[in-house]
Amino acid sequence: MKLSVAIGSLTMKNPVTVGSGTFGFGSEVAELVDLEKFGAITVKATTRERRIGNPPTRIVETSSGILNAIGLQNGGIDDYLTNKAPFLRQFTVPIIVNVPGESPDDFAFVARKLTDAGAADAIELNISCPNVSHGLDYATDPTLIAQVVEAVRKVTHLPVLAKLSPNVTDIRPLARAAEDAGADGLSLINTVIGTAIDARKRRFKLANVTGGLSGPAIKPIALLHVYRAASVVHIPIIGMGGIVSATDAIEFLLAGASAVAVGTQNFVDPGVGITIAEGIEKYLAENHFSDVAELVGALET
Amino acid sequence: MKLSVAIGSLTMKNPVTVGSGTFGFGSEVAELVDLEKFGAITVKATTRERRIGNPPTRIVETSSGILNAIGLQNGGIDDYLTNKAPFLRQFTVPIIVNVPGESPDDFAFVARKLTDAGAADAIELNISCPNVSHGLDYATDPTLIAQVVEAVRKVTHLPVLAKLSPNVTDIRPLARAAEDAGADGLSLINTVIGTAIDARKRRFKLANVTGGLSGPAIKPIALLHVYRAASVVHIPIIGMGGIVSATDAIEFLLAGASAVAVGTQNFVDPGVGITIAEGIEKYLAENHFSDVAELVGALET
Amino acid sequence: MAPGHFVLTLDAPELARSARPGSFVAALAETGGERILRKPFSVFIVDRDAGHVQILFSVYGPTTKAMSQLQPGAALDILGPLGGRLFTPDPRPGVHHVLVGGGYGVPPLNFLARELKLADPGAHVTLIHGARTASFLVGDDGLRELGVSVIACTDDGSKGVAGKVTDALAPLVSPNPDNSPLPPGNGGISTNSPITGGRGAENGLGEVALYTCGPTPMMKAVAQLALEHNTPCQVSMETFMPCGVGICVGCALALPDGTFARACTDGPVFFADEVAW
Amino acid sequence: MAPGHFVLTLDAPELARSARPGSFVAALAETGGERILRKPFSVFIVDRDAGHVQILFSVYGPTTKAMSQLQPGAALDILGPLGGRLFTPDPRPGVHHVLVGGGYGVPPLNFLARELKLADPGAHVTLIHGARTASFLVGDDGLRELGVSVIACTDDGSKGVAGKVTDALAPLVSPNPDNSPLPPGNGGISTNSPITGGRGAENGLGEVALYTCGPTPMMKAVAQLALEHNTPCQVSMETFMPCGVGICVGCALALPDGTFARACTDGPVFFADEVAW
Ligand SMILES: Cc1cc2nc3c(=O)[nH]c(=O)nc-3n(C[C@H](O)[C@H](O)[C@H](O)COP(=O)(O)OP(=O)(O)OC[C@H]3O[C@@H](n4cnc5c(N)ncnc54)[C@H](O)[C@@H]3O)c2cc1C
Ligand SMILES: Cc1cc2nc3c(=O)[nH]c(=O)nc-3n(C[C@H](O)[C@H](O)[C@H](O)COP(=O)(O)OP(=O)(O)OC[C@H]3O[C@@H](n4cnc5c(N)ncnc54)[C@H](O)[C@@H]3O)c2cc1C
Ligand SMILES: Cc1cc2nc3c(=O)[nH]c(=O)nc-3n(C[C@H](O)[C@H](O)[C@H](O)COP(=O)(O)O)c2cc1C
Ligand SMILES: Cc1cc2nc3c(=O)[nH]c(=O)nc-3n(C[C@H](O)[C@H](O)[C@H](O)COP(=O)(O)O)c2cc1C
Ligand code: FES
Ligand code: FES
Repeated sequence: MKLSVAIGSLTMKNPVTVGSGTFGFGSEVAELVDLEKFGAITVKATTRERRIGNPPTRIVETSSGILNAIGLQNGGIDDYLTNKAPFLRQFTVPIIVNVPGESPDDFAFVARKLTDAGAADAIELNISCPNVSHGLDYATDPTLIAQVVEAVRKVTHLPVLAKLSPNVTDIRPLARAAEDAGADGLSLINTVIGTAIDARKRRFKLANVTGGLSGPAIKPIALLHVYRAASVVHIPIIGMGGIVSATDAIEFLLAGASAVAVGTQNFVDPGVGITIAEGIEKYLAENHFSDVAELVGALET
Repeated sequence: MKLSVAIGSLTMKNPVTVGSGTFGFGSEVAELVDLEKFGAITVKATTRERRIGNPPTRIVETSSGILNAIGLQNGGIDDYLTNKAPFLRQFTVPIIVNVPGESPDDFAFVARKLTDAGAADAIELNISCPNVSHGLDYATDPTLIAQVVEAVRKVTHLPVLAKLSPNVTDIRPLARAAEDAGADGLSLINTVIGTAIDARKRRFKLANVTGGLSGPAIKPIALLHVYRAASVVHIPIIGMGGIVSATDAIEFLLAGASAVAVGTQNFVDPGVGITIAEGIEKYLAENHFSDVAELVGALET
Repeated sequence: MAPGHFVLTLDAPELARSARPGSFVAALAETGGERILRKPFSVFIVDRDAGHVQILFSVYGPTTKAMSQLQPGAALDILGPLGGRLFTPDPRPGVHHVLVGGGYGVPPLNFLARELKLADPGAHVTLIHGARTASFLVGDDGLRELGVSVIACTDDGSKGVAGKVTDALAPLVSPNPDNSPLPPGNGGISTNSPITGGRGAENGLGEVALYTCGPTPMMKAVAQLALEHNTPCQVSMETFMPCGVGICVGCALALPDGTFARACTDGPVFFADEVAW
Repeated sequence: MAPGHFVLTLDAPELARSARPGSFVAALAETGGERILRKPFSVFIVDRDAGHVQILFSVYGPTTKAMSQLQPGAALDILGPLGGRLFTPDPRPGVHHVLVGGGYGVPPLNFLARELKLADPGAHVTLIHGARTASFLVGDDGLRELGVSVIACTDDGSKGVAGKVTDALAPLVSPNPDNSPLPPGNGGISTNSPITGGRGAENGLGEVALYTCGPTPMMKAVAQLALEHNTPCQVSMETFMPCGVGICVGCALALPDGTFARACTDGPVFFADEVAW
């Protein structure tokens, strides 16, 4: 049974990783779950400078989902290299580092540092975070997406994934722009922009007013974005958005994703990704597949 | 206590109507609920020609939501005028007729017939249905939206509502385009496009592949679209998307809607709109408001 | 009860008074956001005097799971009786009413059988019901006592006729002289028995009226038999029903002319030739 | 139990062994899609021998509602013990441990009081706990028997001191000579009593260590008293905790330097001067 998936030079031993920002830097849960059992660990967004993040309330619950406005709280790239990467490098599991930025130069700066330090096995460009200014502009304009991907492409030999936003009229031109600019893969989807209001206090619930919706509520939206993007690109896609079970993950593979990421459900069970990897293997065996790649896009129509 | 809301020359005696396509033509449930207790009844989409709709499966359940791909099944405008309107006109409750179309001429044709026959009190232009070809193009281009609104504006003195799609990068330019072209109000939001996959059968669950997501899952998305549109237009907004309770409805009013529509929840309880209207009245009384208009956009920030 | 099957008795006098065979109720169970829609369940056994209505179900998903966990005395939110066209007793005098059911299609047929016997205790009523194996045969409660002939069919032959319900049905609409009439439980009816006769009456059988409810493939097979033999056949369709009251058009049922009916209010009962199979 | 309060006894030997005062568990109740996150609950009473852990809660929303409906023997999915920094017994010999709680802040203080008495049966331990009215005072179970002084405060004076917990606390850190030491239930302690002294010890009181858990406004008032009197004060913060294990950063707690800590793993217990109130 072949479970491994290649994204450029990155080889995941199984098709399951975690959504950036939903698994910390791995160290927080390393005593609870076996990090080696994931196909890859995608760590929290790491920016050029340290970011303190948004004031609380940062996360609220909605029907079958949550809205978050963390505001990319992180210690910055130097903190990552000094304090986070060494812990992760005790393990053999590949590390995908999520990199947001406000200009092509920001992205390239962080990517170069990661590459030079050998502190990542792939770089996921967060061209889509809805909670910080500029994030959204980069997410919705194919030209800007291409600029970011090209700038990073120049400074690293590592596989580059473009993480795109679902808050767009049509994801296809954006997916193509990323591929044409040299991305090795796509990560789809980031959170769906939304808000929540407290009718009693007559206030927004989030200090940031808007937040990103994640969890099972968005799965139908995510599946369609993945399906559409897969119909126009040839690079692999890491599919995500509302995955809580192996069945959900298989739906993403069928829609055209080569791998999947579990996000919000990690908050309930940080080991759910491992359970899902096992569930995919079981499904493959039961349905007489010998390679997870056979499932990718394998919808009967 | 003033509960009434005006949208152009349409006066709703309370701020609650139903989402088009979720209440049939009223007649189906007239024995179960008192139609007179709604602020208005918004009927199913009525097209120029009869449409047979999409093959089944047309509706599937998702987490806290449903996906539908009805395909605008309806008897056409002549059937509406002959077989549906007379029943509704036995009541005094205002009727909003939802009109999809594939060209400005289509919209205008139906609007004129409705106006001539006196078979509507307002016309809701469905410039956003994600389940039929062309629908989406009209939904995402401000110029096309303006053309549709202007074409209809010319042939009717009835209030014209533009029902916009949430499947866009930014709703604000579209909302402004509708207002500038002469719309008397906006209806927000239509369903969010998505899909569902059957992992066991390895097929799309909907015969139409894509469908529109509705229900509580989309409320955070809908609230933000309403809030954003309200920040750029002066015309009233009918807010909808996931409303199941008076609290939900109040959230939409606070976000900037002047009235609300209940959609999917009618399938559970066709009288829920009445319960919600009563709940809004109770909230106003308890919080010492004397007019529902005081609640519109009344967020403390 | 058979394994995995549950019967709920609802204290619902209004429903008990107005329900007819083929009526269904739409139940809203507390599943949080997992399922937001009501789910339809056929009316099974009605006790009008006590004001009780029973429904029979097995656990498929969240709604039926929640219903299976209800404690005596608990409340269940139901809407009903629903349904536009219901089962109509065939009015031909002396007609043999043959009810063919499978799975959750049996409950409404039980109700129908009782009503036929109530209206005319001498009525000739047969229930053919099928399942994979004996323990899944449910819903025939109390019918034998009322004089209804009950023919069970099991795929594995563990009870009654070994085979499909159509194997038991075929001889009733089209007798095969090589087979004795319906020996219970000996597996003697072959699925390959050639269709030899015209409609039952012409072959010396009484006139037959068919009523069927169950999985679509089963109903399709019954409908085909009926159409081949010109036997009137009422089918109660089992489409997904998001609202049950005619406002969502999500229960689309394909008609022979290429258009769609609403299974909930245009049905759920149709004549076999009104449906595009 | 007080109205609307519930105590669940969990059969969880591992948890019983490793839980410390301030530890919490994150419970996942079956609410369908209504709530998808775990919710934190402080460890209340631990019976290490029996391997039992109790939690005390009232019904706020879907999770606590579902938990309140659990039948004996039912399973509850919990993760724990969680928490990075927990309550640390003040090591000063002879120090007066004063525990101040409100609402669901009392359970972890009960645990702390027991541990203090277990470590040193002669320890001087006082629990001050408050509520709107007598029937909402919960969580002090078994403490009097262990020799803990329990001072109840109610807004309406229906039990103990009439007033806020800070009214009962003030004399302990800053005695007001006009007030007798803590007369139970006579409402004699004025909220306006001027702060006259420095830290307790300088006023002839023994040295005091404060530990508090409860609604933020209450903890803020306690922290202010403590800071004014230089009394060490440990606060267990009650932010919303989406994951409880440090991976979501949704439990942001504002620090005096303008940055944010994770209340779950950097806390939940902080010293009063480490928090931006
Ligand atoms: C008129 C009528 C009468 C019925 N009477 C009975 C009865 O008496 N007893 C009884 O047990 N059942 C009855 N049913 C069937 C019952 O309503 C369904 O099984 C219902 O879906 C169970 O709800 P659930 O939430 O438990 O499971 P669901 O979560 O709804 O799932 C049940 C199964 O149905 C599948 N399913 C869900 N949506 C669709 C869809 N759109 N299309 C096809 N399959 C789908 C699921 O994949 C799953 O396998 C009746 C149905 C109809 C239409
Ligand atoms: C460390 C810790 C220990 C705790 N220990 C206990 C305990 O021992 N006993 C106990 O009863 N409770 C305890 N709580 C509180 C408990 O976890 C919450 O009340 C929990 O939200 C209840 O879940 P629910 O689903 O029942 O209600 P919820 O649906 O979560 O709602 C409860 C209330 O919290 C509000 N709320 C929801 N989200 C937010 C948010 N983001 N910010 C602010 N308010 C929000 C809601 O509006 C509602 O009024 C503890 C909390 C913490 C952080
Ligand atoms: C609390 C939280 C923080 C997140 N932070 C990031 C982030 O820093 N960078 C990023 O690209 N995506 C971030 N995401 C998005 C997730 O990685 C994922 O794309 C999204 O949540 C959809 O998956 P899910 O529904 O499984 O959570 C975050 C999501 C959540 C819930
Ligand atoms: C089954 C179904 C059919 C619908 N048909 C129409 C339609 O014909 N025209 C239209 O403008 N909106 C249609 N809608 C969208 C609703 O009117 C509403 O905008 C949307 O469902 C969001 O509200 P809700 O979440 O309360 O359902 C339909 C929605 C559903 C669920
Ligand atoms: S179930 Fe909604 S119209 Fe039939
Ligand atoms: S609760 Fe998630 S980091 Fe603290």
